Amino acid sequence: MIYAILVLWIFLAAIIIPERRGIRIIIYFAIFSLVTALSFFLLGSPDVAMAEAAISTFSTIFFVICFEKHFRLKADGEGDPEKKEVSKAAAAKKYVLPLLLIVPLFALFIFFRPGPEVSTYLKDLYITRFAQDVGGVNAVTSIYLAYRVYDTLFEALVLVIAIVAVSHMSAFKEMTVPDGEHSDIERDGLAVFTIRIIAPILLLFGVYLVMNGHISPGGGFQGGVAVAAFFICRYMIYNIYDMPVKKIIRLEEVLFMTAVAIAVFGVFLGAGTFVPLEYLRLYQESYLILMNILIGLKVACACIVLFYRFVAIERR
Amino acid sequence: MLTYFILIPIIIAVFLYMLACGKKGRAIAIIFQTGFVGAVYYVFTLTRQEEILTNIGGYDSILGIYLREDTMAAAFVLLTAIFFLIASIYSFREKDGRLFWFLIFIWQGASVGIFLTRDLFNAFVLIEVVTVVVAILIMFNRKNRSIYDGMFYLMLNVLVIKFYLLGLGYLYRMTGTMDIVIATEALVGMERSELVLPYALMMTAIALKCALLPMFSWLPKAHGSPAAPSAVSAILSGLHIKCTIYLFLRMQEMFSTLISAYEFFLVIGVLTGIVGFVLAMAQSDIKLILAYHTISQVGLIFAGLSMGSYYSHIGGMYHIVNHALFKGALFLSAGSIIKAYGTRDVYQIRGLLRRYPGLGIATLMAILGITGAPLFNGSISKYFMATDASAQMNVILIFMSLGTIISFVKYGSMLFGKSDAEPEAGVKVPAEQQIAVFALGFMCFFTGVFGVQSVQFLFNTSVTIDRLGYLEKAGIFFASAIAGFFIYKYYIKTSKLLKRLRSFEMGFRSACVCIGVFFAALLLTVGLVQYYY
Amino acid sequence: MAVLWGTMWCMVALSVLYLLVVVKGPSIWDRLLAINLIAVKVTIIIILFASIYESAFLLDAAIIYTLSGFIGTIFIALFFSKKEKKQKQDEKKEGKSIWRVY
Amino acid sequence: MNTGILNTDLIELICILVFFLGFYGLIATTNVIKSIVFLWVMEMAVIMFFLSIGYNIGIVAPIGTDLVPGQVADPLPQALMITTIVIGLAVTAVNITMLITLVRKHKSANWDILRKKSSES
Amino acid sequence: MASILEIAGSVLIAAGAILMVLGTFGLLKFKRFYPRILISSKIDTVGMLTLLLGLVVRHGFSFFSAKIVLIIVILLILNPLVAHILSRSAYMSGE
Repeated sequence: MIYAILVLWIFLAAIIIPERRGIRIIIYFAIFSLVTALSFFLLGSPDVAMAEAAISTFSTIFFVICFEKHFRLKADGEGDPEKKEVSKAAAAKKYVLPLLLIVPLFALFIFFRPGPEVSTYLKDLYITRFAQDVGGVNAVTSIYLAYRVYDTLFEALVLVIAIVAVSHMSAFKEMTVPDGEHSDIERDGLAVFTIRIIAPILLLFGVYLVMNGHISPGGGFQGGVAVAAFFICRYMIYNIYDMPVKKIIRLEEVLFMTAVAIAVFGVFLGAGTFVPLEYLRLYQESYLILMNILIGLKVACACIVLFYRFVAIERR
Repeated sequence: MLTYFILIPIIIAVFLYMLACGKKGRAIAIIFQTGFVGAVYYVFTLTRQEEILTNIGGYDSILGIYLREDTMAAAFVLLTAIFFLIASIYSFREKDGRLFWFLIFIWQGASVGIFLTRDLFNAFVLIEVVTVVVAILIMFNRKNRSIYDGMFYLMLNVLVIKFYLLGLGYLYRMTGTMDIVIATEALVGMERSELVLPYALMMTAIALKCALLPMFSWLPKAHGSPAAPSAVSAILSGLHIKCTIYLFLRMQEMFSTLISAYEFFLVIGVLTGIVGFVLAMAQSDIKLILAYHTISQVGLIFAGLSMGSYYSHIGGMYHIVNHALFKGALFLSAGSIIKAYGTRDVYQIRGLLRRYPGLGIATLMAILGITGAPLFNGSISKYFMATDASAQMNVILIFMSLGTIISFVKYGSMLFGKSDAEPEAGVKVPAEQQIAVFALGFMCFFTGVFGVQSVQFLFNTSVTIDRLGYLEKAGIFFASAIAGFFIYKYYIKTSKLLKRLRSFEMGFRSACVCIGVFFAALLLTVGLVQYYY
Repeated sequence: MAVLWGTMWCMVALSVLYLLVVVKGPSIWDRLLAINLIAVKVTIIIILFASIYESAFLLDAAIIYTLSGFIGTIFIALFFSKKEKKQKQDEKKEGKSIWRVY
Repeated sequence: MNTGILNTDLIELICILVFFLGFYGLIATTNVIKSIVFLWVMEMAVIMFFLSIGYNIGIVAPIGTDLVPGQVADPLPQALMITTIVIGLAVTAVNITMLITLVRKHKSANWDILRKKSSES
Repeated sequence: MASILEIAGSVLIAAGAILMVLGTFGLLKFKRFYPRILISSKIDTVGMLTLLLGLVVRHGFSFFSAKIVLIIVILLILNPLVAHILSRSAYMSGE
């Protein structure tokens, strides 16, 4: 099963290479993400599959906007891009010469590949210990919220910096669009009506993922991205840019600080050791849920800000 | 305890950004940085007795992440603290302070994190943080080509971190851990041939981040970027590149029981050093001269670290510190000079010593340091490197130092003379900038005079300097200084080849090809050696 | 159990066929249709997988899959419909092809 | 169920193949947007490699109370890979913003043209 | 009893799969967009519905089935919606 899917995966990665037209690349990319997430799922990691499936929506949208902008501007600058015919010899040279490097590299890689032995030292430790150490049911969530919460904090920090970077590097300094400006996205009564039904389900499901992250697959990141996807729906329904983006950024920073504080008190200082034994379980679960909510909200805020920046400001 | 050295700068950064205190921020920054140096110094003295270990979360065994500060890490962290203090003093009046202090503080926290962490995946996350931060800082003022430079830097670094991650995956599969110390123990019983691939993958990533020979094309763009504040260029050259050299040392240590590609890195280091100063000679932009010189000095450091003897290792380590000091002084003073003269062309700036004596003296001290003049710090580290080296290696070292001298004769010509492009009388260099530059320049002199004591203080090992040998080195320095002056005067100024080299630049695709070539070369070298031994 | 595995393989085979449409399909709308169909197939594969292992929590992945996949498709479709229309009008006005997205 | 050695091996080969396909794409294409796409592809290959560590047919997700180490997937790479994916999204967003700004300025997304036009200005 | 449910479920699943195959046949046979979307979206929705109902029947009355019903509802809303939006967008842009 997994091999069939993986062969598809290789094929999808390969057909992007010679493609020159933007929209096709986006479509191949979307299917590539889809198949990747499916393979992750089949490899026994639904958490990562969910994260990839949710995040691929966002990355696809970013690429769509980027390609669209590029084509429009390129049309202003150089005229029709299709008219520039590249000679066959030049194209062949462009694609064949790199093979001279890649193929030997691949061969070398295969030649020096280490044996397939897998050390399960740490895996066994985690599997046997996580339930009593952390108190979760989902081992993955337990690891990134307790054992390795230090990493997770920096990951949250990357999102904070990314938003600063995006607003600094953009050609437009302002964060919000003036009132009354509408997007030029197509509006259709039936679509709006149906998305209105779907959007609450999405929001509810995102919240469910966040709250239930320590028991079932999912958690802060996946749920947060799902909640952010709700705002894509909202954008498609109301068709206006009325997000208080600045406030959301402030909120995100506050959430980040809170997450750091909770992590410091909960894990770094080892507050669990002071809790009486009969309340330990309660303490552990409430820590996991609280942390999941904080991280979920933080990721949701970051994704909303990124989405609105791209859709409302970068596209101008 | 060690966690807070990383978290507190980051919390302060976000705090400052949230409250939008641009002007108040700088006061907080200076106060905090001073306190930070004190705290780091306290921990530094503690590490002289034994290494400090922090188990985050207190989980049993290796389930959590460990931070540790041993002698080497302590020296680097102390360097970081001092450097950021001086950079903060220098950029006291930075425009757009809110964003600037936010990024600087996060950079500081993440750099300290890289030095302290024992977990390789944590190092990856921190490197990503630093990469994005640096990409923003490179295009801080968003001038001309800075966006292209920033994108080039970011994409190349993001690409190469994938190599690192893949190598880490192999390492995890074989050892079942990502902790450096535990992995070292687990690697002991392994086959050498199995480790070749993870070693090559991770070393390729680190070599790009250190700008070794075929992959240095991003460095001049990033370090010499006209859009970055001067303090940022100084930190980039002085400190940021040391993070990856530190990781290189840790990796070498980890793999050393089975793989030691010392010869490979020695050759690459020497070549990098030579190519670096040749390209530096060709430039006329003062920031670019310094940026190419960073490449050259990194090559020298790599050569020193890879020679394999005790003294050369000490020399390499000490040169890391020295390079931070004099390159910091040079970059900071270059920033002030550019602002005062309004130009970046080295041929138009003249009479620095006369117009701005403070800056001029600091620049002079830093130049004497980098060229290895006696009594300055460069001479100490170069002396250590040459102590146990073979005869050929000695010649190569002298040649490299001659190249450095030649290009710094060009740089030093700014100090004297007279030109039309001199600034108006009213343009003044702010006092705090002069203080910062002078502090670094003076440290070059101080660590030179008290070289032995500094090495003992920083690295906790005892060294001795043979006076006669040191005098001999001094003689060689003066001879090569004179030779360098004449070569500069009669060849470099008129050379057409160098003018052509000035516009040398690599595109993104060529840089990718270079990564592939370097990876293949490393793989082949390390892989073939196993058949000989 | 055999029925479930057989259906799963069937879904994989169908996905391959849809991929042909994605590669060949003359217009962008054919491709988007094929994406949609593949998304449904993938969802069904996940549901079948969860059904084989009898674990209800794996179905969460199917739900998020459905929702996010559809939102992506709808967004692309809505996004490009206006663009296409505008482009056609511009082409008519100026009498030549200005730029082509697909 | 299965010996498992062959499984890990084959998936590993496929991951390496896709990794190098992405690398090939980076070298062979001149379009910056495609370069960003290929960076994402390479990242996916690396993530797939991490997840395939210790894979066996019949392995299930590490969720539940009484788990047996032999029958579940390795939880550590999964936790790390979620981190990697989110970082990847952030970096991609930054990259695309830079690119859009550049394209706005120079009206092109070709590496060579961008380099030429950037050094001119 | 359980076996009867299982057999009924299996039959429904197989029927769904066959419907989907037929839909794919339609998709490949026609070369223009509107016939394609006409055939494939309808048959695909019905096939998906049958298949998932088969799974519900197979599992009986349980939490698992409830979740599948939720998925059925979502797909039932979204699948025709996508077909509608695609055809409408195609028409608007003059396909």
